[in-house]
Amino acid sequence: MWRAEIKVLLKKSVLDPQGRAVEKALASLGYNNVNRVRIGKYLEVTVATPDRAAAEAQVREMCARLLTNPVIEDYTFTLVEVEA
Amino acid sequence: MWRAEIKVLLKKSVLDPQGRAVEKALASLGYNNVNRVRIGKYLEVTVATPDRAAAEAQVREMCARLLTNPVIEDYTFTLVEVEA
Amino acid sequence: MKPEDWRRIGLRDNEYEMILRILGREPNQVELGMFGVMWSEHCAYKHSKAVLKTFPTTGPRVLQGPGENAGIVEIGDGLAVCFKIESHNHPSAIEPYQGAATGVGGIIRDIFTMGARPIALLDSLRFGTLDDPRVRYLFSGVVAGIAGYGNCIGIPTVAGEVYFDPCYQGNPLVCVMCVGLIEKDKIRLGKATGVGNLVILAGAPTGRDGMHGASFASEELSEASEEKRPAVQVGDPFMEKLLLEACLELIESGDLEGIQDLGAAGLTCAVSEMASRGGTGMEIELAKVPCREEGMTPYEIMIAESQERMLMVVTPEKEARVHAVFQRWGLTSTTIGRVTADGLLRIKMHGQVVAEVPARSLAEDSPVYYPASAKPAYLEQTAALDLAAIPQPADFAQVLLKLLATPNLASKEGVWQQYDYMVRTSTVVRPGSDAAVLRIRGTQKALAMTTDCNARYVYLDPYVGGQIAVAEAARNVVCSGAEPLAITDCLCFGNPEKPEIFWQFRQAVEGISAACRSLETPVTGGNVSFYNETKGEAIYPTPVIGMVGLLPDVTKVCTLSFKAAGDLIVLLGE
Amino acid sequence: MKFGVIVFPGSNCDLDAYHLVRDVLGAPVEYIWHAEQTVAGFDCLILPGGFSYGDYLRCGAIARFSPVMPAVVDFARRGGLVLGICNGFQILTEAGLLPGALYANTSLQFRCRDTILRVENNDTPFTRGLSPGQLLSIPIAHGEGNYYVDPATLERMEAKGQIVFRYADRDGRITPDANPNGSVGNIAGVCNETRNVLGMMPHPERAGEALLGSTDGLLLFKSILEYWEGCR
Ligand SMILES: Nc1ncnc2c1ncn2[C@@H]1O[C@H](COP(=O)(O)OP(=O)(O)O)[C@@H](O)[C@H]1O
Repeated sequence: MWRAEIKVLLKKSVLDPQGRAVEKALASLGYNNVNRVRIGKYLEVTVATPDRAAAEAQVREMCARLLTNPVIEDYTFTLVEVEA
Repeated sequence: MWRAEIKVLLKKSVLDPQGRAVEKALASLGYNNVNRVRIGKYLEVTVATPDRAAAEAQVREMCARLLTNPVIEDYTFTLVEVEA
Repeated sequence: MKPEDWRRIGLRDNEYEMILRILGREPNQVELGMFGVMWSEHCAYKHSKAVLKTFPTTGPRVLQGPGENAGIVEIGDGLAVCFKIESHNHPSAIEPYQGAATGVGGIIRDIFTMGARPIALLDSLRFGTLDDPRVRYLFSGVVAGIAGYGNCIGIPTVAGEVYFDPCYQGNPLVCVMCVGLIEKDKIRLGKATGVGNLVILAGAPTGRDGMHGASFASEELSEASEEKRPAVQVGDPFMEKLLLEACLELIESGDLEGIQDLGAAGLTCAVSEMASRGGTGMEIELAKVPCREEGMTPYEIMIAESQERMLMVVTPEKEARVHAVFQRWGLTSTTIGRVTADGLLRIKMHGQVVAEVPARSLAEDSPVYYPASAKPAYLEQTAALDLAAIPQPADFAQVLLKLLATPNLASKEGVWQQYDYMVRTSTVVRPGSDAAVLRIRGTQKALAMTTDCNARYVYLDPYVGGQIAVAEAARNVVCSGAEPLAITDCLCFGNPEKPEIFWQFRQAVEGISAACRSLETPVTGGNVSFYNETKGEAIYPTPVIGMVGLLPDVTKVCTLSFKAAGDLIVLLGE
Repeated sequence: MKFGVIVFPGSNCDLDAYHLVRDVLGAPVEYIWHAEQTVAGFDCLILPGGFSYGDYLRCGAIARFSPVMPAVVDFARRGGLVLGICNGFQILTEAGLLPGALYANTSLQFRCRDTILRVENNDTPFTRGLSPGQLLSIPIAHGEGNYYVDPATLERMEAKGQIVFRYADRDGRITPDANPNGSVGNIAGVCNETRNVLGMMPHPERAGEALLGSTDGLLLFKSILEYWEGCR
């Protein structure tokens, strides 16, 4: 079994209103050394596949079909082997 | 400069309605080998600090004060050194 | 310039010729891009202008007819109602949540640009059939997007309609109407007047998002549309809420000479329309425009369609005050230029002129086409249907149950319960009745509002169907106890360059006009959306009518539910 | 007694609360801009509904750091009356003035509709004019009203009478069907231990005039006035 840890962010060219709001809020809390705040989604999904390659292919497919919105989002993921 | 990559999930004891909905949706797409779907937030924040330890301390503080809500959420983060 | 250069941005060869004549020279890339977006169907109404002129647009109550950002109708007590409907079909087909959300944002800006306080939203939606998972995705995404934007900004979504039909499978329709209230003497126009006055840009920074949105809206959807996805913008309703409050505050205090929102064709559209309406010119320094992304070129800044931006003209004495108000609302505002006398838009980057074109030529002098029109062949077939030949059903109860279960007739509560229809505590009649009714605080009055269109009727007879759409809206308004005042329309059709489509368009407009004349409800504005086709198949002609009516006494409001056992039931009409 | 309605960037029920207090209840009321640093001169603070800071990150998470909030916290600690409605409730939990947290409705959708609330504790300044078990018709309008609190805290809250309203059916039963958002124990509103701070997801200010469907919400505001009269 593999746990996919999927990080999803808005594409760089797309406005990230949340990230901007949080960056401002952090600055007003006095954290003036902070920038490039971006806010996205984090997903964990466990898949039972015979091997890592199959897991990878399936996660990629699920991301494209359902888990992310390729129109405005980019994603990366890592796989961790886990106990059933 | 350090980029903190922060993963936020609902605590295990808190029901994750989004995770459940996505798990069902995946099953209905035919992905029957999938479980333990959890959905949270992914944040990227770049901090300018003299060293890694300072960055770590600041990110922890920002998470506790603003970025996460300890009543319902848990978080982990990693630091990556980046160019200014 | 080579033919590819202008064709790529949607200009035809004859249009390029016109540009050469206007400028007396070859345009540069920036200028060509500005003409490209301003002369797109979406901005220039090239194919519809001539026909739209036939609408009745005047009446004793009309304070502002078509031509401005929204129409305005007087309702007494020194008050007026400002309203407009607009579509966001193609963006919603690509990214349903953001497409619908930014559609809401755009129409709200049109209302507060006039100086009106938005008080209600209505949504008129059409999708393919729900057995298609893609349609379910579009449907839920669009509804969530309207909810996401409208709820956040705090304007109640009080009525609308939802239809499902295979003709909308690849091309959903998402039309949103906004209604606002305004004191008669506070009306502001999108005009740049007063040579030497300053031009201020406020709101969100400019990014590359939404580039070529206007041209995108002027094409048929195809597989290649997927590739044009960067045209999709992301909305920021929080920013717009602040912008709304700040702009209304400035309008209230009389600090603005003119104001205009940035929508399709972005800065190009705003500067050319404001200058053209004012009979002036403008000099703009692009280096002052706050950008979200690094290295944006003059061309990109001029045509980007980033949301939540407003352009204002102020006198030099008011400049500091205006910036201070935006700052208090946590917004960025920048003086980017000034009004000039020569009628030219002079666009500079770091002092160097990058474009110089007559404002009028972009906003007013676009080509007008009179496309060929021909009665569609399908009408013969549909007209041949013999109603008498349809057998009577054996069990009417079964038929009724079946009808009630169809998504088109079923309750739309699943949709409207996602909308905050109560915020601002003025919603007297909620969704689920014939028309929504909102009281006007401080008076005894109330406004009724509805959107309607049965596109199947329009398909079967565009003229009568157009009439029926207006009549249905009027009935809904009257049933709530209100007198119909005026309409706004969102005319969604296929490709107007096809004679059969253009025939539908002309007939529908004639039908709408006839109905409006006899009901004395002039057309105060609207929107045309052509090229609603996928793989060459057009949608049903769908001219959505948004109507507003006035109740002199809110306590006399009527609702559709039966009130008490023993009351008589009367059927009125033939 | 003077009410203050705090206006955060993105508040949008501020004018509804203001209208209800001034025009329906007939009590003095003023807006308080979020950038103020004092709430001196006010007797009851209302944190209104809306989407402060766009609800970005988490509902109420950014608003709770507004310049006015230290004064609000101080006011509450000294026993001042604070009513948080919807987004205001979310801000109060984020600020630590009320226990628990509010997150996404189990339906994952925004819900706007009438709900029935059962009064669980009428021994608070906000509910003293009501009777225990009384049913009120008050609407909700939120996407994140799912109240969560850990079991140990919940037990303590129950013991101390901190649960003020629960979503109920027409017969006053607390059923899953009556729960519009998944809140633990159908909780719709809670107060602090000293009962001077109330947070609730439903909107009493939307149920203050017969023309709009219900006047039950007005009863809360009348209770506050009565309480104040009693204190003097
Ligand atoms: N998308 C929507 N948004 C808000 N209200 C809607 C929507 N769709 C339908 N409604 C409401 O549902 C009710 C019934 O709509 P509809 O079936 O179009 O009625 P009718 O044909 O009688 O006008 C109306 O009150 C309408 O405003």
